[in-house]
Amino acid sequence: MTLIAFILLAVLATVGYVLNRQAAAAITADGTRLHSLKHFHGLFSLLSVLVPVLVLLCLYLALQTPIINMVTMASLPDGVLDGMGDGAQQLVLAEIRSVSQGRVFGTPEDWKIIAAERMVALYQYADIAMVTMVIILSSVILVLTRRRVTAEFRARQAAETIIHGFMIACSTVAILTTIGIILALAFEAIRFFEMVPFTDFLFGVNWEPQIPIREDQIAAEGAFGWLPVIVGTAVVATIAMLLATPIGLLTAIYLNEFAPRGLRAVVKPVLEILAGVPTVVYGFFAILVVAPALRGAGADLGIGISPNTALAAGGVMGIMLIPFISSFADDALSAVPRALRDGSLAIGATRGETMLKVQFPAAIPGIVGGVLLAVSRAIGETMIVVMAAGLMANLTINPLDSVTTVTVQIVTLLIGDTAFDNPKTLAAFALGLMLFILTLGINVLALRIVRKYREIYD
Amino acid sequence: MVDTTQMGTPPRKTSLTHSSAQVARRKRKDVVLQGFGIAAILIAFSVLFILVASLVRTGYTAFVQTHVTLEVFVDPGEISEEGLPRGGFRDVLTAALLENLPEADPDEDARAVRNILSNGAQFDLRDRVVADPSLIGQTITLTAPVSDPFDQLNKGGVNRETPEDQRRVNNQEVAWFDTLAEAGLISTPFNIGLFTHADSRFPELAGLKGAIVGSFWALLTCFVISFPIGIGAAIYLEEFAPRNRMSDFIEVNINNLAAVPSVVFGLLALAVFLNWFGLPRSAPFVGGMTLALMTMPTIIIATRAALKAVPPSIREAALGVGASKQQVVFGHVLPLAMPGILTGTIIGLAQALGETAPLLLIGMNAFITSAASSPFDASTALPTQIFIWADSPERGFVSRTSAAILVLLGFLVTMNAIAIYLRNKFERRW
Amino acid sequence: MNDMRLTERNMTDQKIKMQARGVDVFYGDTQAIKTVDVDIQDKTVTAFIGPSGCGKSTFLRCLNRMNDTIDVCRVTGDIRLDEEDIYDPRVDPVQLRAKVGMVFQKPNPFPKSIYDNVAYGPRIHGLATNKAELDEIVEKSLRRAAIWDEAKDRLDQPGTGLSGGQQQRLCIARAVATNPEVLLMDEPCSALDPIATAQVEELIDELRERFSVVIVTHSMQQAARVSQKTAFFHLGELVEFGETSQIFTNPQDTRTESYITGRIG
Amino acid sequence: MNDMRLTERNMTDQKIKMQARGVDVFYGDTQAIKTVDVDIQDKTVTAFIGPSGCGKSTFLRCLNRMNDTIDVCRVTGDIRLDEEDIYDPRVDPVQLRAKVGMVFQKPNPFPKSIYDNVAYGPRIHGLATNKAELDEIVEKSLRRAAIWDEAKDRLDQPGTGLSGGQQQRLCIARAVATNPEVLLMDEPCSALDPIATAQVEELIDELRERFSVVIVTHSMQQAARVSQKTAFFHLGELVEFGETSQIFTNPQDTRTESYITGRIG
Amino acid sequence: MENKEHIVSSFDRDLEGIQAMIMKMGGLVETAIAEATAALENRDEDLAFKVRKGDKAIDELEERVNEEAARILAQRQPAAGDLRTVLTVFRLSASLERIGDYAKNMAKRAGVVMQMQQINGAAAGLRRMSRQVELMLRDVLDAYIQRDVDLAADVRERDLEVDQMYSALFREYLTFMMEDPRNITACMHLHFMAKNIERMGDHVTTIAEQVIYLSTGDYPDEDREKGDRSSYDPGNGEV
Amino acid sequence: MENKEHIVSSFDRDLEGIQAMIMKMGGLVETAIAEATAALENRDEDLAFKVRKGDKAIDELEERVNEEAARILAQRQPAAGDLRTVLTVFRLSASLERIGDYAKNMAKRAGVVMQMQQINGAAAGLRRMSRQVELMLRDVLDAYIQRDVDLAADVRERDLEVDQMYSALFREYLTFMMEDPRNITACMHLHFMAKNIERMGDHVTTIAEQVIYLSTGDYPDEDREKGDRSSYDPGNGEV
Ligand SMILES: Nc1ncnc2c1ncn2[C@@H]1O[C@H](COP(=O)(O)OP(=O)(O)OP(=O)(O)O)[C@@H](O)[C@H]1O
Ligand SMILES: Nc1ncnc2c1ncn2[C@@H]1O[C@H](COP(=O)(O)OP(=O)(O)OP(=O)(O)O)[C@@H](O)[C@H]1O
Ligand SMILES: [Mg+2]
Ligand SMILES: [Mg+2]
Ligand SMILES: O=P([O-])([O-])[O-]
Repeated sequence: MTLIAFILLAVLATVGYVLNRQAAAAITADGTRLHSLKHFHGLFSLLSVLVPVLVLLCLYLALQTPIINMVTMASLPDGVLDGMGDGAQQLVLAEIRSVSQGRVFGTPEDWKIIAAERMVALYQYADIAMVTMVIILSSVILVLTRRRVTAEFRARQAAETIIHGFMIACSTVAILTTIGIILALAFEAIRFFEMVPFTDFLFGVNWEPQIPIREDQIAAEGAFGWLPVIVGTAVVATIAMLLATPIGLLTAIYLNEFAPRGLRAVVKPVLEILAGVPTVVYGFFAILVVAPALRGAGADLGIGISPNTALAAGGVMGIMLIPFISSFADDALSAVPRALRDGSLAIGATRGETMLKVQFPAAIPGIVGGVLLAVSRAIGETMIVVMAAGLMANLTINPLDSVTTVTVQIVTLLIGDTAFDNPKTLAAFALGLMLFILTLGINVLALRIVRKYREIYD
Repeated sequence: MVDTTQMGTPPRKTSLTHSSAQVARRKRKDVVLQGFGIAAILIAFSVLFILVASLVRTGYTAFVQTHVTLEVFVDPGEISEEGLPRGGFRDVLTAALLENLPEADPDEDARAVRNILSNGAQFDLRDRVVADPSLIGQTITLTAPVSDPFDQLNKGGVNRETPEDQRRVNNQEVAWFDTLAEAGLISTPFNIGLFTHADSRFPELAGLKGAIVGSFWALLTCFVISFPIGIGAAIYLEEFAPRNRMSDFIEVNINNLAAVPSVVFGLLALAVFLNWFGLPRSAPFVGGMTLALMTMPTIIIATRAALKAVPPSIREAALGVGASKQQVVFGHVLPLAMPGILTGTIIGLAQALGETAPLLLIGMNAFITSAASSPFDASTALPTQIFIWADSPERGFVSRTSAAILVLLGFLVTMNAIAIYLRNKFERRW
Repeated sequence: MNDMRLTERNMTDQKIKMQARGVDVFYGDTQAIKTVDVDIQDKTVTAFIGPSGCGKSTFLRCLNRMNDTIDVCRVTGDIRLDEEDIYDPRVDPVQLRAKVGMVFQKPNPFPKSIYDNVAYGPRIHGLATNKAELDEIVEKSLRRAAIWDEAKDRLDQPGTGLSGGQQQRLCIARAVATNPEVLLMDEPCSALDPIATAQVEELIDELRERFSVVIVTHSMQQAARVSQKTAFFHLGELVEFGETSQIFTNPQDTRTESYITGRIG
Repeated sequence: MNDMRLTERNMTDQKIKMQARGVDVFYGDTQAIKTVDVDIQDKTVTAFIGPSGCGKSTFLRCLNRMNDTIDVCRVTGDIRLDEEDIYDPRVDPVQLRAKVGMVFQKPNPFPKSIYDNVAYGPRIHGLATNKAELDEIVEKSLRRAAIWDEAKDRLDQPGTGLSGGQQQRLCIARAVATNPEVLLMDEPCSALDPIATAQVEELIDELRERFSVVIVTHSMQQAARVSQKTAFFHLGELVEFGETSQIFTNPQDTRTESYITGRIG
Repeated sequence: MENKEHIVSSFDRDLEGIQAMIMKMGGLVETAIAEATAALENRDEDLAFKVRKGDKAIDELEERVNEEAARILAQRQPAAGDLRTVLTVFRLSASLERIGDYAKNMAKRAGVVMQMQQINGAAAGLRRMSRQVELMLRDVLDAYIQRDVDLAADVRERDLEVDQMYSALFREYLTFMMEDPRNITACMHLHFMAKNIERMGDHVTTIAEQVIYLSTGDYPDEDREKGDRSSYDPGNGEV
Repeated sequence: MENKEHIVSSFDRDLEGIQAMIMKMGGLVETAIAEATAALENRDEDLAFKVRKGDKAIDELEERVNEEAARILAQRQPAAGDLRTVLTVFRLSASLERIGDYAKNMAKRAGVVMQMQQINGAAAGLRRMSRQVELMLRDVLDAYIQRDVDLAADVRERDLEVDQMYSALFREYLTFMMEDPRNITACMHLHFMAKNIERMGDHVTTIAEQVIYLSTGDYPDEDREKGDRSSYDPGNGEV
């Protein structure tokens, strides 16, 4: 039915296009000049039909289910829901829904079957109403737009206005997303901070989120102190950056200035592959190869290395960041005008001198921006640490110890069934909020730098 | 204004062919720098090599599967037409196995012998008989996967030299297996099941179909949402938006979104889509929407870059002959920028395909044994499947994980190759 | 050798095609053009000269409202084309630009075929009702831009494959195809070599027969060669405007004299 | 009015600084320069003129082996600086370029301070042993490039903040600072406005007192103004090479005549 | 100079235009010489008046030629052959204008001489001389338009004869004056006329040299031997 | 024209150089006039010879000035005031060269006249006239170098007097010839000398007009009334 509605809409919009175009063509037949080209008249009709009806259709589809649910629940016989909590009511609804879709497990109560039948009927009504709405609305708009076809009608401006509006709407999605993130995080985090004092969270040195899940226990003192988590994050990120930055930069320098064409043609795509490898793969790589290797090496040297060492997670993360940094640096170096390089070479500088004294300094702002973005990624990187780093929050900076990170905690706290009413779940949002704020700060700084730098040479 | 006094030092009359010590030193520095560069590249390359090599080494075995071929007598005593679904298929199979293992004691070892076969074999047999009840009472040839320990044994994953108590298969089981092998009943064909089966508790039965279908739905949703919105937003911001505080804010916003950790998007989806809007858990549709939010900044940025790369002179030219701004954009700029946009979109989708964390948070790591038939059904996706398998203790899942990774990388390389091809084919030098 | 009357040939007093009065242009808070009055005569080449950054291009782009596309740019004052105020809110800049064509510093053909380059304007303005008419317009425009002979056998090849000078003439053909009344050219030869420059100058001289041409140029010799009227801009002001012959032999303002004789302006 | 001897002043026969014999240049398979012989005299301005794409820049870049940085470019033949073959495998292009400086079409100051721009060359070549010496070299170079007065109060400000013409003179100062013997300039004024062009031309005339200058230019008037020797290139060949005065009044080759008189070359 | 056309066709038109003006001037001047001589011989006052009036046109033409040449120089920056063409035009127009002036002066003096007693045979010598110069002028203009170096060289040679004729006339007129003082005034005028024609010849020679320069890029050698320079006429060929 | 300097200082040097050459020419010509007159008055054959030799320098200077002016035109594309400066130089040098030629011719004739019987009082008139022209030349050169329009206008006025002096001399010499036919040859020469000086005055006037054009960009009105134009001398002020 939904499909039919969409197809009908498409057909009617096309009809509108054809009708208006023909009408416009008819005007030109006697030599009258149109203000706008024929096809703009058509386009105007097409858009006039398409945009409002499409928006309505989407709204309808989005609201249909909640409303039907509400109606179904409201029409249940009195008393059946008495004494049920929120969760239990949801379960009832889910069961009714299953029944309405023909999946019957066991023997549901009769009222549930009746409700299910009502639900099916409601859906049928809704579908018919939807199709009717599409037909009527589209036809009305169609007639209205058809009437507007005259020689003077500025169909181009009218059509362009609609497109313009659509594009503005698109660009607000980005803002909505950010607002959504902030609202979602802040909302849940506030609920968390109602349960756990903010200062405890910020300055606490113990992170033991498993403790308070026992029913009767209030959040234990100090169990939600994020310091060990953030320190662990910092340790992992630092290891990653220490590995990635020099290798990435040297790679970029070599590729940009010294590499023979053939080599560059091979290395660049390969690095791109490295950058395109999903982080879950790196995580698997860490537990499959790197951690055992490290442990083996440690054993050989007589050093005890924990299985979830920060070194493994950080090291693999560093490898993941190499292509990120090298491609950023390569871009920044390439953005330095060739004229500068020629200028330096023409003075009698060697290629190395040119690179180190002219091109690299000129590209530094861009590179710094790139490195900062890499830091932000290192902090926010999830899968590698989820798979390779530990779960225990140790307040340590020893890279050979097991540490945990913000992202690890978020994921472990939220995997599995989640109820939004206990501090364990909500703590993840508090961590998420901190993570967001932290990376936001770094990103904004990095983007500022990069953008300033771009302006120099654009 | 030229002063006539000489420079501080008189012009050095040096020969071009004679290198002074100073020049030699400068050249050495050059060489050292290059050496560092090559070393850096070598490191990156060797890591990549190790990564791929270890994946291939552990993963290639998952592309074949050890099967055993048995002559099964569908014993009407065990299986009757009336009670078909609940028939004693397992016993029939066990009997068939015992037939081939004379040294095994039909009573004592029945349980152990039965374990040679995968748990899925009985369902295979059931499906065949249900489809064709006339088979009851006949002897049919059945090829079924062996269970994981024997699969490993066959592929060399189990070292026969290790002491028996540290092996997953004891000596007797090894002997049985060898007997079967000698009888020519063991085969290792290509593991079609890897692509046609959904997830399973049993490694030898577990396949990627559910994950691939889930990823497909998620990506489709992601594309349908992010592509038009991303392009619309990019065009507006690049070509139409007045340069003011607001557009600056949006720009910073988008760039920031591109760098926001993916797990945060997971949190967003969890709180908003699941908790507030009550959309179904584990649904690829929700995953797709989440991925769309993540991909959109990438598409917007790539589109803007592609639009920017179109020289302003083209715009001026079209404006100069009296085209409206939208005619300029949609008639000239956008077509020229399309290769760049498509490249960016494909790369964005490739990233989305590999994205794991947000999908974990919305529950796409559920254990689901059937492929989703619509984007609203619960499902896993390729990366989350990898995560699940990587977490599973069974030895057989290690190679399956690697295989799944290789499959995923295969998709990614394909997509990236398409992107690179597009970029090279349509790249324009202005 | 009484006096030098440069390009005096064929000069007649033409009717005024465009008229600017008290035009101010601001980029944000900085004023780029200060109360400029200029008359552009019909069938006449008017040259704008002046040091870099004096506002020549800015003013030129006011004449077909190309400045509208720059956000921070604000134009006040009165500019009329055939007595009609082109900044009237009812005026559609898109249609204005069909009447006041423009050619840019760097040749900028669309990456389409030569034919489509020229046909683009007529198409969007609906000037041709069928292919034959369009063909005719394209040929006429290419002929007028003196590039028909070079282009006629390769109409379906991309315009970007032409040489620089040919590209610039193609751009002129494209501008001419919408049948404009005024042709604005912003340093049309500065990206060309001497041969191509000579060809374009030759063309400008021919275009004068049908259009009113306004050309911004850095080369004073070029201004002297191709124009009949010259306007000298300095720091956003119109310092002097008059017959080219007079500006170049006997300028009234000492700043003009300083500039054209190569003293520091 | 017997004859016109352009820029005949102060002309004496100088010794030959650079000598090219039978130079061929290939870009991949296409030949860009065909058997060119040229003598560059000391303390003389030599101009290379010719239509676009005739190989002027290519040949110029052979003189300090800047072509080495282009992979596909291959140079054969014999080019000597003070009798020494600069393409000898033992020759270090790095040292060669310190002796044969170059100035480019678009001013390209490093994004560093004015001081550092000029000090860059002396530093890498170790021309100064201490700060005082370096200061002296910087000042002298800036003076020679006639930009000291404009720059002396802002030596620590970035070179990119200067105007176009100032930037070009800064680039000349930078090239001069390594004490080169020959200065190559590839269309050094084509990105500049007339005022800045005049300033650079003035400077070139002064540089001639100490250096051998080779300049590629599209402007024949510029060649006539600043050079004493002119080489006319056409389709990769050196068509004519001689005294500027003679090339511009009485060229021997009809192709030269065609080109400089504005007939189709 | 090649015969190819300039890319900028208006440059070709300019050059052609200016040379056409020179030819027109040349035509006017030729006529002026012929008519001035005729006026004297036929004692035709109207013709003399016409010549005097006609000089105005020549003067204006010179003015225009010079303006135009200066314009071309400033506007087109001619080089090589084109430059020579333009520079030559300056010289040619000046010479033609001077010849025109001399013709006008002859016409004036003819007007005066008519009023006086006729001196037998005096006019015949003048006529021969003027005829010679007129032919030289015609030839040199042909040489100019055809860039004919040989013809121009020939014209240069023929100026010797004019100089010799002048010397002869100078002596003849002195004799007349001494014979009869009443002839003095008339002879003075006749003498001035002969001097004028001699100067015309010199100017034609200058034109011939310009033609040679124009075609070859070099001036002819100064080997032409001067005509009979009698001590009686120190001014021959110089003023 | 402004006094600011050109950016390209060699352009300034060019312009200054060419004007310096004009001044040098002017100086040589002044001297030539003075010495030619002195030679006649003092019957100083050596001085006359020196003047005749000296003209070569003037001719060469004119040649160089013209070459240089053409070079500047082609190379610098002068405009406005600079263009006028260069174009004026062509005119000035031509006029000065002509004056020099006349002086040389005077010196030659002086050499011839010396050999003949002296005519009392004949030289005095010539000397006054030549003195007048010499002063006019000096003033007009001052006016040129200082761009002094008033002084130039004054010089133009003074040419009237020269024309009147010439008319007076013309009549005087006729009288001498009629009185004594033996004087005829000498008087012819004297007459030519007077005519020469008159022409010099005309050329000085041309220079004055150029100076006015140079400074104002316009030529003076043609309101200057011609000097006494007796029917006896139809050539006055024209050849
Ligand atoms: N988009 C813009 N935003 C802000 N200022 C601008 C903009 N475009 C030009 N200006 C300023 O306006 C002034 C005039 O610029 P315009 O481009 O008109 O000069 P111009 O005379 O054409 O110079 P040129 O000869 O270099 O082309 C300059 O000071 C310039 O910096
Ligand atoms: N890097 C290159 N690769 C291939 N061909 C090139 C390259 N650089 C120049 N050429 C070719 O070599 C020829 C000569 O080019 P060059 O740049 O020397 O010409 P030019 O005389 O300097 O022209 P212009 O006046 O336009 O600067 C041209 O045909 C050009 O296409
Ligand atoms: Mg006259
Ligand atoms: Mg002389
Ligand atoms: O023409 P002139 O009077 O100078 O001989």
